[in-house]
Amino acid sequence: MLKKIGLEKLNEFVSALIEKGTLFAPVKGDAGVDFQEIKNAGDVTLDFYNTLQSPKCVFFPQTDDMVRYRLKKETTDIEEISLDFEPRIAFGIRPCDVKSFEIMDKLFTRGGIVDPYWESRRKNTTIMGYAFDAVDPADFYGAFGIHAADTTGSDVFMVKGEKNLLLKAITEKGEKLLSSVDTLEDALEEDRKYFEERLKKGAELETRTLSLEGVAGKLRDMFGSPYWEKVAAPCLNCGVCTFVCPTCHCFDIQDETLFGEGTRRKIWDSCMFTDFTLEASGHNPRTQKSQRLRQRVNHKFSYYVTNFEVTSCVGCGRCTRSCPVNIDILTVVEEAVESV
Amino acid sequence: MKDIENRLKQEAKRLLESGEAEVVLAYGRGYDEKHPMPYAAKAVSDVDNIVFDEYCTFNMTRYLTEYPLGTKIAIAVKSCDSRTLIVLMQEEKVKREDIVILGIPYRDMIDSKTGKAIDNSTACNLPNPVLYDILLGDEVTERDDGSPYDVLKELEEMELDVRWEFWSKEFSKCIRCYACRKACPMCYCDPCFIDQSQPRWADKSPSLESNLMFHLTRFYHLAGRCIDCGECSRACPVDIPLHLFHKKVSKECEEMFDQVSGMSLDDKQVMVDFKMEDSDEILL
Amino acid sequence: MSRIGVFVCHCGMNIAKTVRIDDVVEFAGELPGVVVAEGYKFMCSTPGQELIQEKIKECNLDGVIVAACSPLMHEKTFRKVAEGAGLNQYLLTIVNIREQCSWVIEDEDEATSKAKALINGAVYRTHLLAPLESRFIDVNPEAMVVGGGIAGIQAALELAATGKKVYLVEKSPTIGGHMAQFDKTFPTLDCSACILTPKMDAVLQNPNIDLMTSCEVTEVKGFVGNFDVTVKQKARYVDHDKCNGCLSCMEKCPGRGLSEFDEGLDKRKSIYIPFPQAVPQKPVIDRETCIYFKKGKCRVCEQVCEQDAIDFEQEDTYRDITVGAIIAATGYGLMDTTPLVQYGYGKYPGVYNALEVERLFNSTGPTEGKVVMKDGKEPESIAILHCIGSRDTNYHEYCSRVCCMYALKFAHLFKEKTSADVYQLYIDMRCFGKGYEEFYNRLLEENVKFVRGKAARVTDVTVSPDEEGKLIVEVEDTLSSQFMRLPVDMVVLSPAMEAQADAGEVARTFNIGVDKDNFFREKHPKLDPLSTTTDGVFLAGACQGPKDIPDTVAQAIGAAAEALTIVGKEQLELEAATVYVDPYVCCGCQNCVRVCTYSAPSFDVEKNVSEINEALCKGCGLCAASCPTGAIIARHFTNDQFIGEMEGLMEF
Amino acid sequence: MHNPYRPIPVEITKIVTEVDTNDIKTFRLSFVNKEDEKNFKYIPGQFAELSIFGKGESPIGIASSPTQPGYIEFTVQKAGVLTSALHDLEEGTQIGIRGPLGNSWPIDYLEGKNIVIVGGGFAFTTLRSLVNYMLYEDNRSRFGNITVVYGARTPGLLIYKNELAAWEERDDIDMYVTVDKGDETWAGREGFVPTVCKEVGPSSENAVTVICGPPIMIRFTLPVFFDLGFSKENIITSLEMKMKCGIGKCGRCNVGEKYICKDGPVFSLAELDKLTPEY
Repeated sequence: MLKKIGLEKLNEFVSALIEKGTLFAPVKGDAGVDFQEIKNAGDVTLDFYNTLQSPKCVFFPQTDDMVRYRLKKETTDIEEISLDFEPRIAFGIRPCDVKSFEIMDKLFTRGGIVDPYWESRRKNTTIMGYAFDAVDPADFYGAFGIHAADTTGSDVFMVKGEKNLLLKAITEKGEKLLSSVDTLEDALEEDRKYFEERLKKGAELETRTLSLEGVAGKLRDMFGSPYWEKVAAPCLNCGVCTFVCPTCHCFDIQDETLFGEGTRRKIWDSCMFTDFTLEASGHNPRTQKSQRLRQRVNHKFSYYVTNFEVTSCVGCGRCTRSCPVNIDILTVVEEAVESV
Repeated sequence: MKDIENRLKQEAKRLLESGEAEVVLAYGRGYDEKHPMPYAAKAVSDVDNIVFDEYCTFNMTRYLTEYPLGTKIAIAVKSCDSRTLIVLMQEEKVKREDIVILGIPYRDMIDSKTGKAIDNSTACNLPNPVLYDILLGDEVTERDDGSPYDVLKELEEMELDVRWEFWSKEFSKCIRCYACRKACPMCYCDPCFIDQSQPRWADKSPSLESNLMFHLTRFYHLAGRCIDCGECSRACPVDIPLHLFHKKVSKECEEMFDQVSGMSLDDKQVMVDFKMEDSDEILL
Repeated sequence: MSRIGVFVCHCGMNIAKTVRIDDVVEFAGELPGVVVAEGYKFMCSTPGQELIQEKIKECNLDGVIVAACSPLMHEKTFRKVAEGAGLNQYLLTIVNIREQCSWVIEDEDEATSKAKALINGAVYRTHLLAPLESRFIDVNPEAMVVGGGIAGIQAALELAATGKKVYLVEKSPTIGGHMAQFDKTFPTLDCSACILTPKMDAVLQNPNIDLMTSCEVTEVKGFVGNFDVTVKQKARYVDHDKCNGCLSCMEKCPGRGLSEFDEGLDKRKSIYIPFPQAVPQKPVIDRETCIYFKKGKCRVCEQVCEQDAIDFEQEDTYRDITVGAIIAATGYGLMDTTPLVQYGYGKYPGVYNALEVERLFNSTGPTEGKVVMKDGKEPESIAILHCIGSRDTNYHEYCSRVCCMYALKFAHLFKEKTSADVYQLYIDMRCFGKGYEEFYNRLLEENVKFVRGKAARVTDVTVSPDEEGKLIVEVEDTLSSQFMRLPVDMVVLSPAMEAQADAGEVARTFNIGVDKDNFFREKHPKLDPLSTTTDGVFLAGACQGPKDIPDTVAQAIGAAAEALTIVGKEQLELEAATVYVDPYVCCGCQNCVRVCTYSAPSFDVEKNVSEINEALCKGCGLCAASCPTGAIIARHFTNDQFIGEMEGLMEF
Repeated sequence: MHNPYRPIPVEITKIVTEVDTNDIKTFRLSFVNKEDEKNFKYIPGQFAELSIFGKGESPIGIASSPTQPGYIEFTVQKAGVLTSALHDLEEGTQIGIRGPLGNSWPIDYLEGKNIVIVGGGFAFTTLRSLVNYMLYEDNRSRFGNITVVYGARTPGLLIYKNELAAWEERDDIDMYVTVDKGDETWAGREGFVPTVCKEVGPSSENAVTVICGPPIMIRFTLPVFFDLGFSKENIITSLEMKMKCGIGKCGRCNVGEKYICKDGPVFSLAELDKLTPEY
């Protein structure tokens, strides 16, 4: 099923989507475009290369409330946050980011115990992928077999033409969504052609790339290499890279209480932070920033591969673009492998 | 600029060869031309990797406190960076005799993220380093850029509630990645108060309240120490104009204590030094 | 901690009149962890104390909150109460609902609400309190008295009499102070020197007193029981160990300077003793006027000195002294009345200040006791002007307390030594001391003319022939509402007694406070008038505020007794609430080292962390406040406890 | 949907202060809902997250044995926010528990072998669970000789004193309780754990040693067992790491590709050798 809508009618379409469920879509802010829950259709933009932060917040918000409690004199009142999420729509997700969901699925829903917060939202969400039409020099999603107009993992895939937004249902879920929105028109043959062409062109767009062969093992082998100190020298040990990353998933669990009322929540954490592995005893297995940088790289390119047979990186280039000192993870991995 | 790069390489080579410096903190190549990186040359063979161009905005003093006291370090500094050095020396985090200061007389740097020139609205933008051993070029002549506090005018003219709204909006954006404090050469505390769990000074989840707790405390810790290099704002992924707040605090400190941070090795930090003439305004 | 008792004091009606105690008690009883809440009329009374102890035992309390007056009043009381019931004294929190609620808020609802908020905060805090153990330190048995006037002399003698070693530090070359300059003392009119010099001599003779003249305290470190004091011995250019006090150097010295002792009315030699009875009777060289120092030639004194005691190369030296207690008796300064141009001091030679007049009366003074003016003539009429610069909101609001009495004394002496008419120009006559009113009455009979009115102006502009050659004092006689012009030969000003010009610096050296007039601040104006906020530093005499000799001496004896409460003990209990450094959290910024007044923190460069010498720590918390990482933890005022208390306050 | 982050309500039914410094207490917990008790099936060596709302969670090894039905026990040292709060609680209070978590002592592997238990100080908790499990009458025959070497710095710091005494009375377990330094009440052995191990000198023949204690004790004890001929496969220990979720999601406790909370905390020395040296 291929549908279309005039770009001038985007607002109308977005409004219709809001009717169908909680909508997450790109919104322009001061520093760039980011995914937000949409209340006002006019906020949504399709004019962006990629968002500043990844769309992981749709399933894994920075702060994820689990239990609200009220401490009373003798007892504690507890209210669990419901996991029955409304249907959700994630709109305008770039192909590399779509891939990140699948990677995160492995950890959250397959590694034995299922994380219900991820799982429930994931189940209830329709993903509307969105083709790139250019390549940023920081990107390297090609290394993971993803291309600019890759429809894999999307329920609906969108291509922006000059006048229209073309939407193709990829899954049944997508089909259901598209067919339920009246504002959409059926695509014409020329649209179909254009769509196919864009998919083809997308596959031809070249990003930077990297051969992943043997990377996991080599990184594991060079655990003790002085390379890490060298490569971590400029690193500030801030957490920007982990926060903007679509596949970084480390979190903390905190009880945040004020005046006897509080919430137990999962909150994003970062392996770049000093206190991440600091034990109550004062012992810290990772005191050096080189150890922490190594952890981040190895977790993505080695440990995750060992555990889940997939690299925990989609080459979206966000960490590189956001790094205050221009550390580029692709170069780090490349040089690491070369140094062995 | 190429001259500066060449001089930088030349001096780095000389210092490493002679053993006058064990490390030269300068700039190196990044993943493309517009994105150089901070670079620590430790051997003569590393010197070739040194670059200097208008994107080399980094305040390299940020890395000084990572080296054990007594390490002989040569460091490339621009104007604000040299002021950082002075403050770090006042605070005894580095010793004057351990540092060879390679001054860079250049000020028209460009923020690679925005493509905009770095001027006195986002940094101190003095023309020349305040303190150096070797100046890698001729002194830049003064030009009237106005005061680094001119940019505050708009803020200062805001009604209090408008100003509160402005900052509330800005601080609500914070995602607590802590790039600002990590990019800051004065934020050498390890652990930072915000990382602690006993007590936890602010909630870990980003909310206006906890973000304010973090930023306001950090601003206070930087009072009279910030040298207006603007690294915090450049590092911020969500573009919070942190430098404006720092500038405001610096301005107040200057007015109250009659001292500009990082301008003289003989100064003492205003917040831990008591002088009879100090303003009492802060108490009111 | 989870078993807290809250005890709310009515303080008679002091608290109960504006804070609804029953409300507060009921509120407190509902708070988490509070197992008992009670109100009582006077919690500090014996039944009140017993009530608390009973509840501690009965309810097995592990935290006690007393909502009453300021902790300055009764914290110690209630700590003892807690300890008496077997509870560690640091598990007590005082909530001040008197000074902070009932005494400052008129509205009952507001005061009650604030009391609840404070108690709520205290409950949060008390949950987090931890028991602390007191520490003891050895006390240095010696004491120091700073200032060699009558206050310092008396205090030193008292302490020495108990067998304690005393260092008496005086900045000028002799002890004696202002009292040595006086001729007679009111109201008994006994000769000042006659009663003072025996005491001065007693100081010199006392083996327990180490007399240090021409000395200044430059630094005080340490703390009660163990002050480390640095004393600067200013260069005297005479080796007092060698000098035998023959004073032949003085005779031969060609240099001349103005005598400080004679208030500049006379000259003295450049090598000199300030006055004949000076103690020690050993000269010093005044570098400013010494011909050798000025011109490079002379050294006559050196030639005549058989003891070889003259040493032009002498330099300032420093001596470190450890003492257990310090008495500050640094005295007062007389206000410079030159800026009060309406009185013409410094402009008209006939205008004198009180100390100058003292010297005129004195037989060792510039006129050898004759009351003559600078032109050598005896005055025929004299006006004594009271309250110059004191009781004057433009200068000093306070009363100098001694002027009325010395003005009467002057009048008496003028009458005795001259045939002049004497006028007293006063606002009120304040003759409150023992025998003072009687003295006033006696003067009323001595034909002294009392004009109730503050002098407005002294001028030499005359309007009639009989004013010719006189100074005219303009005054409104407020009794008759008449404006008067009094033509007189001599005008005597009674300037305000002021804090010493360097009182601020001295206060900082000793780490004590000053009041708005720069007099040293006592710990409590009524109940602790001789102590300061720095434990172990006490006050005596006019450095604390204007006072006369009897009061000064009484205070000096009191201060000595206070000092004895410290140096008389072998050990002192220290506050347990000191600070310590969490080395994992210390960032090595050294702010603590820079801000500490007691030198308790030091920096370990190797470990890159600060360390606290807890023996030096007073628990003031300055370092904790300036520590950016919160690495410095003040016991009993931990960050958790503060945050808890604030949360409790804000919750309400 | 089952929510692994949800704490199960339990009630503190008994608190025992174990040491004379009062900072180690054993908490006996009973499930508020019988259903939960049935679902909480654990093996010695596992741990659980104890939870107090407002204070957070803390992973603590289970000190009781599944052969003691009706309750579970945790011995907790007062250290962080949660453990301090726990120490302030009284019997009858409700708290939460998540678990059981982690792997366990390898019971199957231990079966049929002689077992040497070596413990130091407070780190005896899950060893106690194991000992009680093995001593349980239905289980005892499944294991060979059981030797226990347990030490603490002072007599006052030995935990489970009554139980130790009861074990001493039995003849199917060899007990060697020692203290670094005794006092007037102490009639037992004095000496460091490594030294005592050397004196006891258990045979490595068909034997496994299970060791838990402070790092310094482990460092000096391992050579003793190597000398006795124990292979790395037959020396088993339990790691401590900072943990949060306890279920291998939060990414905090990983050592290389292993999550201590999920793949551990129990490892043999041979397994530890394969981990990245980051613990």
